[in-house]
Amino acid sequence: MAIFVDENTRVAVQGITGRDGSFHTREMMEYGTRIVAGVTPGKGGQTFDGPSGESVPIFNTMEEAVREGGANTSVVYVPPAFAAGAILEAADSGVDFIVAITEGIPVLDMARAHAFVRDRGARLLGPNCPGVISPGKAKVGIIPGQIVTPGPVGVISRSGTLTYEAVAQLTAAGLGQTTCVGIGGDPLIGTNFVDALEAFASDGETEVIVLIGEIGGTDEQEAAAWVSENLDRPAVGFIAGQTAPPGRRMGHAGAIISGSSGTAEEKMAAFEANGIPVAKRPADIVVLVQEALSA
Amino acid sequence: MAIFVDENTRVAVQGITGRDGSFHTREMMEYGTRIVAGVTPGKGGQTFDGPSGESVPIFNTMEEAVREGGANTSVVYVPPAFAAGAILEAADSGVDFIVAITEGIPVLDMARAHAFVRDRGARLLGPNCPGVISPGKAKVGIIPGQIVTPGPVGVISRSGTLTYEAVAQLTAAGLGQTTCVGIGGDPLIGTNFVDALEAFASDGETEVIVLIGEIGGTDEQEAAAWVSENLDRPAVGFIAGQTAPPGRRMGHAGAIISGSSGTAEEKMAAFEANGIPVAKRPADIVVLVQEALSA
Amino acid sequence: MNVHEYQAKEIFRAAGIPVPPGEVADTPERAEEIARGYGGTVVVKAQVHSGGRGKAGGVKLASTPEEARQHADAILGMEINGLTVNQVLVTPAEDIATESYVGILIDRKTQAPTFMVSAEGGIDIEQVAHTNPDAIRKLAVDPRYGMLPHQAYWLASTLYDDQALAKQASRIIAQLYDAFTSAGASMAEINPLISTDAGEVKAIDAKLSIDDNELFRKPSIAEYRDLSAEPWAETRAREADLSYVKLDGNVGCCVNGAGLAMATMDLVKFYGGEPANFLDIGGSSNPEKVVAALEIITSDPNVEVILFNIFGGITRCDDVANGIVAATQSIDIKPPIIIRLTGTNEELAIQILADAGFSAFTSMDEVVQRAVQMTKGN
Amino acid sequence: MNVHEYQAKEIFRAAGIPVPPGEVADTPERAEEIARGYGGTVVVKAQVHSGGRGKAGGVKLASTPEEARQHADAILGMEINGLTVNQVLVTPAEDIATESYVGILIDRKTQAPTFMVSAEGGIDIEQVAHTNPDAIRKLAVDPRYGMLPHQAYWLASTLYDDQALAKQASRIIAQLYDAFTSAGASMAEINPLISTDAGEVKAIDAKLSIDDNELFRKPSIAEYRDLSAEPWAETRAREADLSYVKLDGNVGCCVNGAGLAMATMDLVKFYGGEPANFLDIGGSSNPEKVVAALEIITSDPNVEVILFNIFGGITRCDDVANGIVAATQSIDIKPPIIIRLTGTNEELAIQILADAGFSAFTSMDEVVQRAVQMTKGN
Repeated sequence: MAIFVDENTRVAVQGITGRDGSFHTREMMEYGTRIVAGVTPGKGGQTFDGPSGESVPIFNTMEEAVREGGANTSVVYVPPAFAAGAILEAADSGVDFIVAITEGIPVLDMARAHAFVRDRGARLLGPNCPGVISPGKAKVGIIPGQIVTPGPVGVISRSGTLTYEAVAQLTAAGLGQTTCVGIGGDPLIGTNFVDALEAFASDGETEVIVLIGEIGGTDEQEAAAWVSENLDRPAVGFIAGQTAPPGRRMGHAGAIISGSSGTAEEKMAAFEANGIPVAKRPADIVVLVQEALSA
Repeated sequence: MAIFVDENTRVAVQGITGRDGSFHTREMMEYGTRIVAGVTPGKGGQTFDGPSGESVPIFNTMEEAVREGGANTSVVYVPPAFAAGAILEAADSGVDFIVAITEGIPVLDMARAHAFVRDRGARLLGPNCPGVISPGKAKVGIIPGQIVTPGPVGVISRSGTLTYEAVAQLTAAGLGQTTCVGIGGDPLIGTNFVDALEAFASDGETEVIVLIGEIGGTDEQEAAAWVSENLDRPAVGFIAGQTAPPGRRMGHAGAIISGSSGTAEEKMAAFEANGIPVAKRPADIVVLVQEALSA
Repeated sequence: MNVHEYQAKEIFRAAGIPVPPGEVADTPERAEEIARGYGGTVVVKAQVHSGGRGKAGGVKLASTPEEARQHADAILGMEINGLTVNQVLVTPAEDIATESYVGILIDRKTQAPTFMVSAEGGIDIEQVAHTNPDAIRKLAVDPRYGMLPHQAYWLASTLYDDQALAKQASRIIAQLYDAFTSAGASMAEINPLISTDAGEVKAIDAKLSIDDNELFRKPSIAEYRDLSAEPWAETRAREADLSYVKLDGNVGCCVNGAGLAMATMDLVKFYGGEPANFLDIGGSSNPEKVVAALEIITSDPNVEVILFNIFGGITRCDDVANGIVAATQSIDIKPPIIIRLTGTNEELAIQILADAGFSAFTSMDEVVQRAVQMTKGN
Repeated sequence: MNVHEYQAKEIFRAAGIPVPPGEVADTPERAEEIARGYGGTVVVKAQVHSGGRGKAGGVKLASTPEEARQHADAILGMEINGLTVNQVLVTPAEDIATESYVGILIDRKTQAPTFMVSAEGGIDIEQVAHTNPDAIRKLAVDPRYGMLPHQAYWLASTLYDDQALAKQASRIIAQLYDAFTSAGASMAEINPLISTDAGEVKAIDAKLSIDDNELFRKPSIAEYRDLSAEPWAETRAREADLSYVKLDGNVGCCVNGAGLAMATMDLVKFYGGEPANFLDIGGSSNPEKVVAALEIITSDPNVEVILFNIFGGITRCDDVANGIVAATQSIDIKPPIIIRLTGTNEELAIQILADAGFSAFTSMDEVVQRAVQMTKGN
């Protein structure tokens, strides 16, 4: 099994004709993801060529991508100025799951978009996230397919390349994954740690969950509390940003220590206090996962 | 029994210190309505004197009127510029039922307010309505208490004095009422004919329902269809505005024939086609109700 | 409140909608001067709050400045649906490839501002709705979120297959929504929205109705009111806070409450008469309002009898009776007045009126029958 | 992006918030002139993007124009938290009865702009949150509806029992919400909001942070950026589309991805070293970005070694390697560079780097340990 995406995922790519959109669409297709439609207003009727000569229909609207292409998921690669609009369009089209890769969307746009997505009953992953991959089944987003392999580990992370680092080490150690979820580095994200934990909790094949957090906010603290109250299997944690100074944004718009809250110490303590062992270095994640699986 | 208001109704009056608010609060109290609070921002801590020396506490906010006064219903007498804000405040305070008497609220304010009231799960009656009276139990609004008497007739109407005319004639003829509901003359109203019909349909004591409509919109047509499909008891109708010209607003913002739709003919035909006999004059309403009751 | 085409265009232009230039003339000479300024063919358009201007001869093409003057001369002073034309708009003629319809109004069912668009523009949208309803696309805008980009595009794509045109129309639709909400409108319409051979989308006509309830907080919009464009009686009614609509009959009606006022008109008709007007005097009984109502009703020369129908609920009938007596003492009324009052303190009121020499009734049917009889010389 | 107090006050004033007058001086003479214009006591306030200006001596009362000049002379050029003061705001001193706090920021949990207000103003709100959390009232504004009048009043009533003051504060809170949203802010703060003995409520300090992601569509706000108020390295990083934060250590870090960059810093610390900076080079491997990154890192004289940590996922490691080689050929770098690359085409990349004379690793732990050793002279 897997969470969020699998063999039944039928993806519409919003912004398929852009530089990032077209590159990653081919990557997703090569991984075996079912890309059923592209959406670029004004380019409806054209087609997109897949890596093996497949032809993906391009529509002007998400509504057509759903009605004619049968999409149940969308992934957003459109530029920041238009990305919130694309998310609203996706939510309005009836897809269940929306993955927003775009970085740099104004946060007030996202406040409105999150409310809209909730009103429509859809699930949003991101924005400013690497997406999600269920090894051997489907990838939606930009996580490199070659670093994952099927197995019993669920991964939830706020970052991109740090996730790749950790997942690549897991894979190298023979520890495959059910699904790796990048929830994104923005202050306002759709699916958060607890949401992803809930999904993993109802996935029979996930035996241990890796939580890769970073400074800023209290999402990890809430995840820790949720784990100790609800999770029936082990989790291990890592927090980036122990050396980050307060008040400075560390790349991600969400990675900022405000006053005395959102520090790495606070989050690591919350993990430990709730029975989640914390890796001191990325390399230790592998060790902790091995211990959890053999316990 | 009765609908919307009865002995358990605990009313907060928004705008209790205004000219209309204070006058009608005394009228409501004289009728026996339980007025538990007044709300006027800036006058919290004062009291309002009822007609028999009762003292009603005044609060600055609806939140206090609910928390400290125990209100479950509000009635809005505040001026048009602030009335939509008062409705939003009421919906936010947790009361179940809001009666907006104010006439002249900008329609775009109301579009937003209706969405908010729906989001909060409250019921709004009005705006620009005379309110509701359950004879012998409670009145919330401005319908004169002396023209009603308890009995088996439910009344739903878009107008004010025309309702009084019809109800006074019913009362004079010995035909008492369970509840008389004035749904209001604005284009965007909360509770409409169908909503009020649904409420009457689950009231065991209402034996016949009088629908007093007017030109504009298609609310009466939908009510007619609802009656024929769902109502287990008779209804009779009246429509004002047979002589109204198209394109001119007849007092009420909602009473306007747009192009060829919303005419009295159309509405009367819809009533007749769905088994609702239509009174040609207000005086005939009494006759039709008597016939319905004796059938 | 309706605003003139040229005023609506100012508002649309301010919202960014591409609207061809135009200037208003109230003399033929000025129209000629404007036309000369533009050069080429111009359109001379009557500025009057009425539809059907074209059919009535109020819209004319002029290929020379002299012709513009001649058309303006013919149109200025013209009556269109009872309204006199005091101004014409002179605007360069556009080269039209296609004509579409874009409108937005407050829809009762969706409780939201709702768009209607159709590729069949330039004609009456009501007619399209009857003959070819599928040619109209509708969309309710959720007031919590406003107009969303994909919604504007979805509407625009009904109008144009060409994507360059659809994108322009999409922008115009979003701008129209902004103009609609920021003006506090109840209706806004571009008919036609044209595309030109050069591939531009433009609004060459503009209609806008403002929600009267918004005017208190939109002083710049309220200034658009053109008193010369409405009959004196309506101006007077608005100032006195009354609702008045003139009709073609001879029974003047003065009623408290809009529903009862309509029902009274209907009952006049039921008994074979013809109502001269709708007039809702509201809940107040103060003599100034009664004076204003009587002035307005009697400004209609067709009125042969004046009928009061008052239901005293919260309003006390004796107050109204005193108001009527005071009002009729202060102004001179020719047509006979008959009065029905019922409700709070009705006996007292009838006595006050009888003492002042008025016929007073308590039954609505009786008073209406009597009024109709009086117009028939009985 | 942070704006200066005087800029925030301009934005607040435009939204209708009562803000005392004030003018900016960049010389002591100009400060004296401004003070003379106002007459009476003035406050001279350092304009610098840092809290704690008061404690640092950057805010002074002056009862005469001469005193204003003296204070300005002392404050201009002062360093506050590493930032040089180039401007002072001169503003009339207010007669303060009470001081409150009003702030709004984007809250992660409610996913909405969220107000925090407290009657305990003029001090650090963080401290109030710790010592007396009940003194703070919070309210999330639903972005679908905006700030509602009763919500503004509810917040204001925490600040003042006096209803005249509460109504003024209520208006100011609503105006602050408008300023916040229309400026595209991520944080806005009035601390303190004062009431005067005369019963007026005013904002005498103003703080505003703009969401960088909004700047593309708010050109007038983007112009508020004061390049002289930020270190050169940050300006350069922004222009090159890099994220850079200077720290106090000596191991310069250049990493792709923010999370990996933080984890790299942490690992430097883990192995006993001190990171000199956070630097996220992003997903691109073009040589210009690598050049900019190297320029920025080497502008810090403390840097003794430069550590690259690249995870090649979508990015190809050989591209990055070529970028590094090209960049180092075009500029002269003093500190040694050591590099870790892993992922797509790592072997090829390591070969490219070795050929150019660079130490190249594939393990993150190894490269970090080596970098730390190098700073210790090993």
